[in-house]
Amino acid sequence: MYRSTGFISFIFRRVSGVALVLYLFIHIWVIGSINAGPAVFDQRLALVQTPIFKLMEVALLAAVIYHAFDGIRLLIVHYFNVTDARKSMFYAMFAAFILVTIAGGVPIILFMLEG
Amino acid sequence: MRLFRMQRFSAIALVVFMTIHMVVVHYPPFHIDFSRIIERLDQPLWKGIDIAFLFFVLVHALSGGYAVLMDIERVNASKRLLMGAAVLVGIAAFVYGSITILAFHPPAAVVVLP
Amino acid sequence: MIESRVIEHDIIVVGAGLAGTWAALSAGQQGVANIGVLSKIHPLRSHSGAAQGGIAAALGNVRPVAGTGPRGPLEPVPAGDEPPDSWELHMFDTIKGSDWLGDQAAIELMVKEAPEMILAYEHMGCVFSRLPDGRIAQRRFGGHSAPRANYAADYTGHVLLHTIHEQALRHGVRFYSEWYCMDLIVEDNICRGVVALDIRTGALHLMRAKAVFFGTGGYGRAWKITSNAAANTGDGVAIAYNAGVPLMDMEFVQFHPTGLYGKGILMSEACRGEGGYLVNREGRRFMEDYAADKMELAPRDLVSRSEQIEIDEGRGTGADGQGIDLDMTHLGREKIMTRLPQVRELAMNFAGVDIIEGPVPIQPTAHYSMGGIPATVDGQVIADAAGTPVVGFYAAGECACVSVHGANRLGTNSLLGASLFGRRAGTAMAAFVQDGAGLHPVSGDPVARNQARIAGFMDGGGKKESVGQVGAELKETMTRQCGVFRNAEEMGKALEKIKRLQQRFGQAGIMDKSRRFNTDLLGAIETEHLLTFSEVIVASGLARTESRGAHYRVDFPKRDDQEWLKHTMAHKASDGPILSYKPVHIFTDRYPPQERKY
Amino acid sequence: MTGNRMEASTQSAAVRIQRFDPDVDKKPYFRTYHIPVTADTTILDALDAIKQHQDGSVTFRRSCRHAICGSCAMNINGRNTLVCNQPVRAHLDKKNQISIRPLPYLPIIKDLVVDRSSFWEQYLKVKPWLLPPDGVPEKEYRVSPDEVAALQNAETCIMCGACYSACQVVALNKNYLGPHALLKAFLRVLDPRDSQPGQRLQQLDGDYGVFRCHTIFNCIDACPKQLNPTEAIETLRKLIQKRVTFAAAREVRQEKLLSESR
Ligand SMILES: Cc1cc2nc3c(=O)[nH]c(=O)nc-3n(C[C@H](O)[C@H](O)[C@H](O)COP(=O)(O)OP(=O)(O)OC[C@H]3O[C@@H](n4cnc5c(N)ncnc54)[C@H](O)[C@@H]3O)c2cc1C
Ligand code: HEM
Ligand code: SF4
Ligand code: F3S
Ligand code: FES
Repeated sequence: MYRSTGFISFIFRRVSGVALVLYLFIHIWVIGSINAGPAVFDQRLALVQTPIFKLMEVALLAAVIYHAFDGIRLLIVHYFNVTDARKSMFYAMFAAFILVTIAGGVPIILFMLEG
Repeated sequence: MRLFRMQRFSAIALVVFMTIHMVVVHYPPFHIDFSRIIERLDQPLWKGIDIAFLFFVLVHALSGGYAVLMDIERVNASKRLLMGAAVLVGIAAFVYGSITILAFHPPAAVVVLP
Repeated sequence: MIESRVIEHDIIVVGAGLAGTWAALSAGQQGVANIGVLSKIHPLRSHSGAAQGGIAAALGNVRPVAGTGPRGPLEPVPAGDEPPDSWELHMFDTIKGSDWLGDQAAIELMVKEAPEMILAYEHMGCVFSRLPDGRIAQRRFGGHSAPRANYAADYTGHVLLHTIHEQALRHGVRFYSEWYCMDLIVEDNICRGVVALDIRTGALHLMRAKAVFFGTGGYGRAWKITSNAAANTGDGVAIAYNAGVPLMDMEFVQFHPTGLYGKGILMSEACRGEGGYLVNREGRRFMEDYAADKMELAPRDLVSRSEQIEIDEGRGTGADGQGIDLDMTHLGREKIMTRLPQVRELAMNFAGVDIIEGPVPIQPTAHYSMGGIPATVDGQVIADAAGTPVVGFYAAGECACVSVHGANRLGTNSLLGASLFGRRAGTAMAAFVQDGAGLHPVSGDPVARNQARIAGFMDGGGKKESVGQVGAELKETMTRQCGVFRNAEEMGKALEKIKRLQQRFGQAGIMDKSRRFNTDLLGAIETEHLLTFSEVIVASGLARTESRGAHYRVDFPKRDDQEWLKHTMAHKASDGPILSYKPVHIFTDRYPPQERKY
Repeated sequence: MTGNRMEASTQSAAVRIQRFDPDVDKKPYFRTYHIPVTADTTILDALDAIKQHQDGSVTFRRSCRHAICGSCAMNINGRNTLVCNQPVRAHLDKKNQISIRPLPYLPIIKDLVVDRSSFWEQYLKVKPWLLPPDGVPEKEYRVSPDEVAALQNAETCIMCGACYSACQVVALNKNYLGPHALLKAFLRVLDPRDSQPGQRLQQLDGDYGVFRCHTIFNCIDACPKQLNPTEAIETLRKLIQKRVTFAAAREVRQEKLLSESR
């Protein structure tokens, strides 16, 4: 394993991307039940509303944010010549990811605790 | 290049849609239930946005998935199969998702039976 | 034992530096399809790639700004103006640099073809540095009276080598990368092929060919302080000598004035070409005492000797006074960053000095071997002073001695010579093959012979010497007793020492007994080669009782044209080399010998 | 080293070398050697000293010692670099130890020597040679200093493989052209003397070309010549998207080149 910030960002991005794809299909399936009427919908939704899933939702949020931010970083690299700033960009991105995830995750957890 | 462009353009689109989606759907009241979705999906504008979102996210997800698999040397030989599968899954999911969005009318138009 | 094969080619080229690659490419361009190129290291790792400063040709693209004197700043020559440089000037500089030992007909041919050679490189994609109007940029170089070093920043050799290697690939030349040539087969003065070791598998193969070319590079590795790559062990020279081919002018070895102190790694001559100063302990540019006109840009032998005198007389720098300071700080950051980026990097990494901020310590370092396998301008190797050809055997580049460099090579002339004579040899070999040359039978079993040689190193029983130790002592001896300054007594001791080392070497074994990629074994064979030709160097130097070019005898400080205006030829015999002499080709009407003054 | 200035401060270093001879060993293992080092002992000096005095079977490649031939790329404490220009001291950890491994992700031939075959295959695939226009001109092509500068020193790549072996995409897939080959392709595409930039770009657009790169940046971090393959790859990506216009502009440029160099 050649460990480096580049590698870390790559693995995280990839794992989060794949996780999101899996989630996406589940999501489409769940929402798809909407046409089957409230009962089915709520039933399927209930499956994904247990506390475990709430926690997973935080992970999901983290994945989305990480993936999106890292993706944006790559877009910037592509459109502007900024490879020299690669390290600082990564750290900045990572910091933003942590902050936003906390900001977004805390309410979810609070909400979950409230029941 | 085409895949790359699809991936990058859809990524840019997703930045926009994802933000809207997260904020509107998953935030303020922190609770998703049937009625809220009904309320929103009833408006044609939202239907349009959601379909576009669905489209981009599928494009992005499947081209991403394709890239992930194509990175693996052994998969390279069956790239046509992979591509075909991705397109099929994409179409299926898009149709299914679009029906969900379009076909929906608040007073349950569909016969509901569990 | 791993199977051994017989491989056949029309032409086998040993060495993939500029000389070898050009030979293969040009033979290929002439229509010979079946060419194999052997290199003991990957072709792109060849030492040609380490050349920094430039390649000579009188393109006449730049000149000193009028009125600023010979060392003034350079400017592009406007279109239509009289060209400031010519092949005649280049020729004279080369002859003078060679201390009149260079063969003038060969030199004439080289300098005349030089501009075309540069253009050939340029057309093949070489990324030269440019003038604002797009012409190739040129800089000054030691011993040249006009700026005629064509360069690509300070990695000229690197770009030339990559360019030509790529073109050879384009023409489908077959490369045997990491194959080591161990032996040359010459019978009845006809060359029949080589024996080569596939380093990766450890298998030995007989390689037969109608023509064999040697472009195996220099032999600077016989010295402890050297700018040369680890691969520069003069294999080709020793192998040819063992096969009965004579060696010419081996005593002439150039010491470069600016080797990094303690390591020998080269600080390019471009440092001085761009205006760097050499400074002694007193902070003085001492070159004004030795070559007031050319200063730092006097030829290498002279600068190296001047440095050595400063050091010997106690004006050296550094704690032990064994160094000289090379100061480039006055050139400024901008110039250093664009013209000498690699030099800066080297100095930072190897000496911890940023040349923008401070001087870097240097000392003379063994650099270039003028002597080698005697060859004509068409690469044809000759067997004696009369010029009898060794049929089917060709050589060019640093391992050969066409004698364009004579007793001292001018910087930038070697890349030129290697390329140009390599190319000519390729063309000549193509003609030779196409004129109906055949494969000649090989008698005996050369593979078994070399297998036995290898087994001898592997055999552990009773070996008490280490190859590494013998090699280290040889290098120490050559540096101390056959260096910048020489005399009969020291060289006599050196010769004895070498003979003793040769004997001890017979008792030496290696530690790695495996087949696969055995670099320990290669080291042993290379050391054997070093011992072989070092003896020739010292014996030739001992015999030459004069000072000429790079060969400086303290006991005979004058050049002696009466007695010594001739090339040394050394043939192998059981108890050491037999020396004979070959006249120098001189156009007495045009370039009669003169005193060499700068 | 003849009377060294820095000799005063000699220290002992533990050099851990990864050993492996596929003919006899089942898997790679480490062996530690202790040697004295001074401030200017390079890692290559250390390896040479170990080979000469302690263990002749330690196997590695090296040649120039000038950081220019590309032989000696290895992995030092997890980082790819050349060993001939790196002082040992700069890499010693708290325990005075340094770990030397072969370039990762490549088959090992023996000890620190790796098989770079796939590396060279990819290099060949991009047709590394210049494809000049028809008709050899009389003089040099008039290439401007700006055009040379735009090549971003890509011509100084020494083909050491440090970037290639650090790239995780290469680790996953040996069909990927890799940073070194793409950098070479960049050099040829951007060279105004090359007559086939269109075809080259088309090739680079393929499954294993520039779009297989995931912008991991290991190549830049590993490059001992401070080259920037990623930037070259990004440039090529952009050029591919306007390939036709780029190729047309090249034709115009070449006509000028040919007319000027008569
Ligand atoms: C540091 C340095 C800087 C220099 N700078 C300049 C400069 O600026 N200008 C200039 O004109 N000259 C310069 N020179 C000199 C110049 O580089 C060389 O003289 C020239 O490159 C020699 O080219 P070559 O083709 O003869 O040999 P090399 O390039 O040395 O190639 C030798 C080839 O032979 C192969 N080989 C050797 N032995 C065997 C064997 N037994 N079996 C198989 N293959 C073998 C090697 O693998 C290699 O491929 C410089 C030299 C040095 C050391
Ligand atoms: C704001 C949102 C997003 C942005 C900016 C974004 C950006 C990107 C970018 C630039 C890439 C290319 C990475 C590369 O070339 O290596 C990528 C890959 C990928 N994305 Fe996204 N993305 C977003 C959302 C999503 C979502 C919602 C999903 C899943 C449903 C997703 C799934 C993937 C996958 C699977 C990959 C391939 C993974 C890889 O190559 O490592 N992305 N994304
Ligand atoms: S780009 Fe750098 S790391 Fe890669 S091969 Fe070239 S010099 Fe080595
Ligand atoms: S490490 Fe590899 S993925 Fe791209 S940026 Fe460099 S080539
Ligand atoms: S030995 Fe040549 S690059 Fe290190």
